[in-house]
Amino acid sequence: MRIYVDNAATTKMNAAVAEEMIPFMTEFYGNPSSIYLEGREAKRAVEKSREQVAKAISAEPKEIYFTGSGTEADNWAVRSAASAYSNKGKHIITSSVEHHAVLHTCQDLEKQGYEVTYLPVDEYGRVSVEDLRNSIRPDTILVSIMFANNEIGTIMPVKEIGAVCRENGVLFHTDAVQAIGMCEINVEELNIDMLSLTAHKFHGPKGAGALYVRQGVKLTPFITGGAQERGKRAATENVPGIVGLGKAIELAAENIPERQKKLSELRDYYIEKVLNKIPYSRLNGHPKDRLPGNANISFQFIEGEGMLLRLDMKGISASSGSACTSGSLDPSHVLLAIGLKHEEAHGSLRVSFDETNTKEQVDYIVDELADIIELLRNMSPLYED
Amino acid sequence: MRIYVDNAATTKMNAAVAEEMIPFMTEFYGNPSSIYLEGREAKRAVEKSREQVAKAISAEPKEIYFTGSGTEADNWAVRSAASAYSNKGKHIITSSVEHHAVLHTCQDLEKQGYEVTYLPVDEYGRVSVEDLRNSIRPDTILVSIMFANNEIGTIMPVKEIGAVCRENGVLFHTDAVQAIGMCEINVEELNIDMLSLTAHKFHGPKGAGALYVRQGVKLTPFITGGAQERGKRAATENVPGIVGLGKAIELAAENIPERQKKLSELRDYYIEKVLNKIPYSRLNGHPKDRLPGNANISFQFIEGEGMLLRLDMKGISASSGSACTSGSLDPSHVLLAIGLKHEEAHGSLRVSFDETNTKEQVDYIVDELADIIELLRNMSPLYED
Amino acid sequence: MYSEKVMDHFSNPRNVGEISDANAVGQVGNPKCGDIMKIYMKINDDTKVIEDVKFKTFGCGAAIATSSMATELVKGKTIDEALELTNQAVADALDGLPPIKMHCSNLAEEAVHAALADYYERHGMDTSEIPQCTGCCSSCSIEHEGGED
Amino acid sequence: MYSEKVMDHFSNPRNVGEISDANAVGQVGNPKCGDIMKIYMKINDDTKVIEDVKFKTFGCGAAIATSSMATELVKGKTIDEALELTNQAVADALDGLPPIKMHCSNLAEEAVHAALADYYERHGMDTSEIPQCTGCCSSCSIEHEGGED
Ligand SMILES: Cc1ncc(COP(=O)(O)O)c(C=O)c1O
Ligand SMILES: Cc1ncc(COP(=O)(O)O)c(C=O)c1O
Ligand code: FES
Ligand code: FES
Repeated sequence: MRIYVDNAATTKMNAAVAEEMIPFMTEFYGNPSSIYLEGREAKRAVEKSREQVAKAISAEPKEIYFTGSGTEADNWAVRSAASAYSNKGKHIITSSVEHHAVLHTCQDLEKQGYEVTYLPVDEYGRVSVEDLRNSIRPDTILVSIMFANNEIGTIMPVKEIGAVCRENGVLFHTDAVQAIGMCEINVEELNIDMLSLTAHKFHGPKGAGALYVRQGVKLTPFITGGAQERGKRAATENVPGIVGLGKAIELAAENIPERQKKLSELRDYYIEKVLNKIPYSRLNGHPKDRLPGNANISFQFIEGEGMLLRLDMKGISASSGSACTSGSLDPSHVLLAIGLKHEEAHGSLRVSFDETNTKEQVDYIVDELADIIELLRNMSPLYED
Repeated sequence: MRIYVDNAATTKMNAAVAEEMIPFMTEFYGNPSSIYLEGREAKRAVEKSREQVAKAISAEPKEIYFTGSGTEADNWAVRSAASAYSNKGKHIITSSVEHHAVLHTCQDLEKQGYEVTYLPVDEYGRVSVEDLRNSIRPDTILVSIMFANNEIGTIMPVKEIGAVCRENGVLFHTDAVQAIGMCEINVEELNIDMLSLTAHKFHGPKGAGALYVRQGVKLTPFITGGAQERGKRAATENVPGIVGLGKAIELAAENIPERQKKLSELRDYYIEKVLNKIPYSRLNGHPKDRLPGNANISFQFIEGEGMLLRLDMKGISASSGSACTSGSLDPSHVLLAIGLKHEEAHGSLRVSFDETNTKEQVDYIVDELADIIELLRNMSPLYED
Repeated sequence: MYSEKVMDHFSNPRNVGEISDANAVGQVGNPKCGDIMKIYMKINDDTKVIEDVKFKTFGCGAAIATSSMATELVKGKTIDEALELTNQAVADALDGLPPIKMHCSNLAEEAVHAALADYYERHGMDTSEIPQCTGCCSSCSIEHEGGED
Repeated sequence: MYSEKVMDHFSNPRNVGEISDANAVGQVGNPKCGDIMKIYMKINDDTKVIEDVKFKTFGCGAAIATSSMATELVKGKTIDEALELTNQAVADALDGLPPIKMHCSNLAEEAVHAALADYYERHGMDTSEIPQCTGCCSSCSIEHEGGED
């Protein structure tokens, strides 16, 4: 039996989602651009999903564009705003704790002559709305600030950010990849102009994302070719993926308050237990305003990969802010941004729950974790006991 | 019972492909970037697929990059070459019959200061290798010419094109979306530097494509973010899609000569029957050098959509070069490029077979088609009988 | 994508054909755009009632269905009534058209106008009050949905 | 991603700990990079044989496994033999390392060098022949595989 607590990385597909998708793989295989029966069936399925996605965030179906990933949605939003509004200016505001899908895209735009302000965050990982207000200039064309952080779970003051953007007539994009199904999202109330999401983070399929674009916002194509997605996103539609996305978001949006309650109880139980039991540990991210399923804790004197490997050997799947596992030698930019030292950032563990996790699992995780950290510390030249 | 003869638009997924994919949807859901068991399983599956794709085109696994579609692969190849080699020059050569995934991308680059030569084609839809040679300039950085045309099925002189490019030290990209499983492809022998493909055209899943990039060719990321695909294509991998792509291409590459033989017999049987039975009809594309499953025939005096709708009512799914069905009011740019008049281009029918189609189906199609064309001609102000 | 009414009029178009002794004939559209509609009318010179009407259309499913519906709508009407025919009315009578096909209904409206203009001309009447077809419906440049293989 | 040998040495690292009366101690790496290895040796001053060796490592699984393997490889060897230890030899002894982890084996090689340099210094010997660690393995800047959630 394995215990999977890395739901921020990806989630197990809901059986009901797979059930809706499979017929579109094996039976209804038409190309939605075709006018005959098979094509019309496929088209209908795509449009149904568009309605499901729209409903989940209180948008209109025509404001939803399907993509192949959350990353593509982020790239598209940022690059489209940059090119469509370059006549107004070339200044973009984002935060220092964004996902690389936004950060690296902004860095790319810097090379193309755009200017980017990376707002700092406080010790909990939140940008200051005052900072944002002060950073907006006449040539600011986009504010891209994530809804909730994937590493430390901190939820940004999205509503206030949206209001400041609206006041100043600046587009507001939010990467809501981690927030779908975890936070209530109403793009109207929150003044969101563009929003990215990806199905595999809420028990949907991999390879299916979406970008919400408020009607009236200029949108230039990112992937060019055929006239799919009203001429805005070319390529034969990934019909099964889109169908799965629709079903998954419908399920995710259904019972957010219950999910929040259940997951945050489990999370708080875990956090309290770890901080009590394991010395030299600290919680990263905001104690309250955080994703209900996310707990990110740093353990001094140890490096994360060894911890993950030993957890894995005990049947536990979790993630770390360690450089060694994330494909870069630098430790997490998010942990550094909230003020951790490099060596602290290297030894952190992110546990992210879904509704199938239990207290018994948490008990087991914490027991094993305590042993593993003890063992690694005894091996560490940084730890003097 | 329906008769599906639009395999150039998309194909029915092979049951064996679905069978390999489904476990990666329902059971093995890990993120390939994760180091624990679930992640390693996913990673292994992705790498297996990379080997399958490489083998099918005689490339190395490390030369394969997964994408979300053929369109993305085309965009990536063209845009990457343009930006990575812009210090050498800003001239690109392509053909007038490329898919919009290449054409619209080239047009986009023209707005960014690149110069594009659109090589004309002969009456069969082939570029002239002499034309190509004469068009290459010192500042030419890319030749992008499709392997086989999706509308009229004409196969380009790929080997000769590759040789000319190699001689002149110019990169050669080919959109092989229609050719996989239909033509033997060896990127070494054909001097191909980059090649695009998409799984749903050969009985694989929608939403999964790949780009082959010869080792040593500079590649800049198109979708930026995480370090997936060796830092070249960000986004959580569509593991089931990639698994399906691998299996599908393995099957597609297995028995190309038999498939060619079987499909071209059926195709020629259909073509002969139609041309004999229906007056004022002509074959579009090359009589011999064409995709084994593709038949594209124009019928004078009628417009294609009505024909498709009536075929659909008779249970037949096919495609047309008609504007009305392709999302643009202009008729197919390919049919115009081979010299058809607008009204001729409007009335053409593309039938594309796979191995499940039969002579009996062809007989039925031709009978129904003859009646339908008669009926539409009698309704047409252009037809004087 | 098409309503049942559209499919009905497409599959069984009413009034297809020509009228050999028509006294009003109009043709609009352009093979370049992929739509041509030719309409024949037999108008009673006294009552100005359109007693018979036939059409021939080269065009998509929507073009054929709107041709059929438009001829049904003007048959038995007076010229003045027929002049009030709008593309919206034709589309409504068909329970709507997909947005990208709305321009096809222009074809029918314009063909009716063209035939009536022909009748006016034959009778030396002033045709300026009849909106004229530009040869290709203005909506030809609208953006369309749907992809490409 | 790791070989069985790597996983074995990671799970059951040999020679973990400190030597209180070590006469050669080296530490390399840098918490910024996420790797620090400290190595203790007890070297026989007459025979120059490394009679005992222990390590402490802050680092990834590969860093721990290479530390363990490197100590195994130098134990019982003379200084001259130990100086010939290469990161490739350590990696080979572990049945290979993933390409992105090859640099971790530098850490072990450099730690051994650092300890031997310490021994040389304590004995007033010339350390210039011993390649020195730069404080952070040169491969720190190599490109890595793998994504991000
Ligand atoms: C020749 C050609 N290139 C590119 C594409 C684009 O592939 P996809 O729709 O999978 O993006 C297609 C088919 O759609 C095609 O036929
Ligand atoms: C906050 C955030 N943004 C964007 C992404 C990118 O999503 P995908 O990997 O589906 O492209 C992720 C996760 O990977 C994420 O957590
Ligand atoms: S007549 Fe061409 S779209 Fe209707
Ligand atoms: S010690 Fe960090 S990657 Fe090995």
